[in-house]
Amino acid sequence: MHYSPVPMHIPDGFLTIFVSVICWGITIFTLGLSISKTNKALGEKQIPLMGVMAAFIFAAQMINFPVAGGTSGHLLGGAMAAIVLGPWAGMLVMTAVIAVQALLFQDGGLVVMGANILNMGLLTSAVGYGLYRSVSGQSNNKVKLAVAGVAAWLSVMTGALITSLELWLSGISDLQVVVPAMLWVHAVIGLGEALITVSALGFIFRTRPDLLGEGSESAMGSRNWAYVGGLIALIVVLFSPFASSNPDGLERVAGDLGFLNAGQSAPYSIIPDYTLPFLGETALSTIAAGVIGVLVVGVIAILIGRGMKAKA
Amino acid sequence: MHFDAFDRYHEKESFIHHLDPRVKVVVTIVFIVSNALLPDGAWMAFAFAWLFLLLANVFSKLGLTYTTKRSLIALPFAFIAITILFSMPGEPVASFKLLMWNLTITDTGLLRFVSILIRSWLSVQLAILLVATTRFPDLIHAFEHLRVPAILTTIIAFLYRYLFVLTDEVLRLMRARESRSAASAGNRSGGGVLWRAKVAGNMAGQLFLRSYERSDRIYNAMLSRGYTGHLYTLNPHEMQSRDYFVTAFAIAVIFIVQIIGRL
Amino acid sequence: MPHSHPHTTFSIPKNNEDALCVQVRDLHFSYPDGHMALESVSLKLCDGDKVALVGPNGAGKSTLMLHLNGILGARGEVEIRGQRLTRDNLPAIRAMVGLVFQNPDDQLFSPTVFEDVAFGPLHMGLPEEDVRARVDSALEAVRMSSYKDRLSHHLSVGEKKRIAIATVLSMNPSILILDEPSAGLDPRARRTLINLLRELPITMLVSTHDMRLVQELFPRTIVMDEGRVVADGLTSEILEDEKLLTAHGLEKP
Amino acid sequence: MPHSHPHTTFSIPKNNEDALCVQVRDLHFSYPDGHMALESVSLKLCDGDKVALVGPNGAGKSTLMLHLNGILGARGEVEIRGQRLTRDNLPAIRAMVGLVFQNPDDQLFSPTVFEDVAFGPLHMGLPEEDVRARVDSALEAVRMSSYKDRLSHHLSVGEKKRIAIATVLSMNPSILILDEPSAGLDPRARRTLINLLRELPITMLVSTHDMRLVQELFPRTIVMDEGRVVADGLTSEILEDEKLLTAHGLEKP
Ligand SMILES: Nc1ncnc2c1ncn2[C@@H]1O[C@H](COP(=O)(O)OP(=O)(O)OP(=O)(O)O)[C@@H](O)[C@H]1O
Ligand SMILES: Nc1ncnc2c1ncn2[C@@H]1O[C@H](COP(=O)(O)OP(=O)(O)OP(=O)(O)O)[C@@H](O)[C@H]1O
Ligand SMILES: [Mg+2]
Ligand SMILES: [Mg+2]
Repeated sequence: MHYSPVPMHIPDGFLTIFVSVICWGITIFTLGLSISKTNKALGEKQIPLMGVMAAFIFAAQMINFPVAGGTSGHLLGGAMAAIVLGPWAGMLVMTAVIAVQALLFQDGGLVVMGANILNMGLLTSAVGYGLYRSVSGQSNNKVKLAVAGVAAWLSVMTGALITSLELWLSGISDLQVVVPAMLWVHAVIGLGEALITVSALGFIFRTRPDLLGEGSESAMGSRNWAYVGGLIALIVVLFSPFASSNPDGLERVAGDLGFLNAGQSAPYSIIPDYTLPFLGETALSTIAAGVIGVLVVGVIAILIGRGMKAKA
Repeated sequence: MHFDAFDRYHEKESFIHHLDPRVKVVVTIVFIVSNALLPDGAWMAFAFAWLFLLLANVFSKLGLTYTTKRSLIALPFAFIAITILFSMPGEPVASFKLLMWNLTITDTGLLRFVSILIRSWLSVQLAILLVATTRFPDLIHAFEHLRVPAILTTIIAFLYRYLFVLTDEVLRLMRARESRSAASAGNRSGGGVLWRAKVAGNMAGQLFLRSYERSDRIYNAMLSRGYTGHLYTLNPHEMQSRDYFVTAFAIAVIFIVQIIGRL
Repeated sequence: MPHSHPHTTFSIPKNNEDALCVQVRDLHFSYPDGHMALESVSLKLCDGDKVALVGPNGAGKSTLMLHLNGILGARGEVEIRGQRLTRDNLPAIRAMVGLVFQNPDDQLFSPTVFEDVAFGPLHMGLPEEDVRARVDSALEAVRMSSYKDRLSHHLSVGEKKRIAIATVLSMNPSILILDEPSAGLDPRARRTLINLLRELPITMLVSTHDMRLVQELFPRTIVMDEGRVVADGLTSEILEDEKLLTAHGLEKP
Repeated sequence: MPHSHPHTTFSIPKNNEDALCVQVRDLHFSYPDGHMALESVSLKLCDGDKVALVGPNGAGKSTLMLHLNGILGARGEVEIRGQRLTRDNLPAIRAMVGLVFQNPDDQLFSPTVFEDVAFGPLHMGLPEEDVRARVDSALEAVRMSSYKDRLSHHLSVGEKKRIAIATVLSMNPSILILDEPSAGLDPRARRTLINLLRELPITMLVSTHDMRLVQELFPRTIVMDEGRVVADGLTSEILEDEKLLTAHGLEKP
């Protein structure tokens, strides 16, 4: 038995410095927040807890189950880490896991680690936790588990989508190829993720429900997280079909914004002489459509959540 | 049972092994950044970067092919970039028919694809050399010195320590499952996919609980040795003049590589 | 028992030599890291035999046991009931050879006792009523019937140990292989386990460091050290051979 | 030794009664889930005493040990060297009472042996050279000096056990408390450990299921069951009292 790499870990050399630096920026900012939040929430116990949990996620990624034809499903763990530990601690734990995978096994690069942490640690935690906590008022564990499954699946899809966007911005691959390819592959990987996450949480519900209860460490500030996670997930849901069916529009937006230039040619012209982006007609209309869609589905989700709470 | 397969450190008495870990980390990162900055088709610069790598290999006494052999790990990812062979506008180099598609490889596409592979291949090799010549705890110390937040470095130190304990546990769990994965004559064995997934999830849940409870015991062990929320460590490393010299030399070389790449 | 390597031999109890259960011939095994864990191990177990496997830490006891139901190796040197172990008959062999690991926590991965004991039969594709019947009789055999719906996580070590044995009994194995069954048990739980093992009417190979258990329960003992079988014979004779015992880090009970 | 609860009493070896080391008076403790783990436990350890703590699984041995350096409870019924355990003197008490946990993997949480053994002294705020000196002498005491730079996960169980003891010795404790030190060791490693414990010139309270260890090493034995001390006296006398032993799930060695 050996450690087997996962397709989402981007190696060094595949992203431009520009994209790497942007990702590092977002990652460092978010990790800074995580550190101050977990300091407050967990106190002196945080070190051994998060350290062992990181080792747990690492080890749990090795657990697989045979699917068919020699393939097998297994866990990535972002959603699970956030659901059992809370979003901030989940992010730190996933960061440690990704860092060790890169440092020890070269699974994922060092300079692109910021991107890998963003894709597989931060976003998966936010989406997984946010969606799961949107039903925190629920008393019915079946509903919670079902939502956890959807959350786990969407967390993987989110990571895959952002990964493909980064690759595209770096000029590694065409949008109309990389987005559908990554999303299809991860739609299947996400199913394994969802199944294992649901069953593992079910196990915890039955043996130590206190760890997942309202008073647990993981239940901190759930309301806002529900919005954040829900929003990201909705963007993914709406964006993926749009991106894969209408890549030209997106390519154009990015071209107008100057990303593509920065990505594909001279790395030293990071600040190109672009004016403030003037949105073309098609781009403008698709973005508007996207925003309206997000809002509509968001409102529906909030209403459903309210209804469930009222019942419970 | 003992599972050491995760250790990447290669015990040797060499110049590189004895360098301060900070030096190795910084040089590795600068090298990888430099690779990413090299323009497509900067063959001379790639060649010089490779020479630099060979030099590092020689001074680590691991053998010239040590990193080459292990560098294939990033190759599968190259699949993702394969479409740029055909999609970049440029002079056609070769074209062939695959199933129903007519594919044409362009010169710019080829140039870009090969450049990406080389960058990645060079970068991953120095990273491999880094962990082969630096014990992981020293690597963690290096990151502490380089001002990575202590909470992250300690989580990583714990992760490294318990990686072995927990993967051993997983290995035993999976063996136990395997040893009971039996068939009886006349029945279709194996169960459904959903059931198998559920068993895997149960194993993950089981492992979670045990890890959680273990963290409690570790916390107790830390408390009983005076832990109050602050971690103190002794600093085992001190930069020597040799370390400064090597850093300066390496960065100068990498800088020259950049200039060659832009001539 | 013919061995190509020099080792102390004793007279071996010969009960029904023909109904041979397990036959291991000249088994070699190295771990991926190059460590040679088994060197030319040969042994024979007959139906109804209860055999102890002793030796210092790292002798290769667990490694040998992992070979007997094909978790490791499976290169054809192991024969169970006349069938050579190959990739194809692995699942069938696993139904015959029940392996109980040292740590019951490894064996119990489901939330409830029932689900754990049912894993083997379910994987064998048995129909539901058969599965239930098997679980019931396995739990009956270890006298834990009332624990069916309990959460494994909350059981004591001794209880877990017995459930772990039940998870294997439910597959109706013809050979039971136990790795250090008494480790970590308090005297009471240990006593219960000894009685249980004495009662089970099944071929048994048990590795242990507990020499008193060996003396009490097993007519025959195999001593391993450094990947080799160094002695194989009547327990009473082996336990008297102080030179042999001290040479292999063992102690008289 | 005055006890408010009826239990078998034996004559206790009285070595320097005044240099009292540990005094526990009428200690009660329930876990958050309501489980009563300790009920009116009282005991006394004197300087130089080597005492065994035995009893069936769940008797409360580990719980009691966690009280002795204030990890649990700390409600003032525990007195170490005349100091009552309070929140304020906790760090001082923890430097005096060295607790070695059952599983060395829980105790050794740092990547390298050096870092682990240095953890205690560092957290006591000692200057660097003192820390290094302490680490050296602690490793010397368990005869593992050459292991300083080794990685903990590369050690065998027996080696880990000895390092775990060193992590506590480096704090120069006046009492050493060991929870099941011999569990899981093979006879050779167990023998090494016994010799080590015999040599260490320090007050010791050791919980164990290994009655032969008790007989060999400890002049005095305390028996616990269901959260109470049910006997406390000369080992030789306790081990002869078969009724007491069987009543509490123990066995004569
Ligand atoms: N996964 C592994 N990789 C490499 N070496 C291993 C592995 N598992 C065991 N070994 C080595 O193989 C040898 C035999 O190990 P094994 O576990 O079979 O011994 P054992 O007799 O069961 O010992 P114990 O009494 O401690 O259980 C030992 O030297 C051990 O270190
Ligand atoms: N964290 C906990 N929460 C609730 N109950 C606990 C906890 N830890 C232990 N107990 C219970 O308290 C009782 C005493 O446990 P303790 O671990 O002290 O026993 P012990 O004598 O050390 O047993 P062993 O010989 O198995 O180590 C047991 O019934 C146990 O189930
Ligand atoms: Mg073994
Ligand atoms: Mg205990």
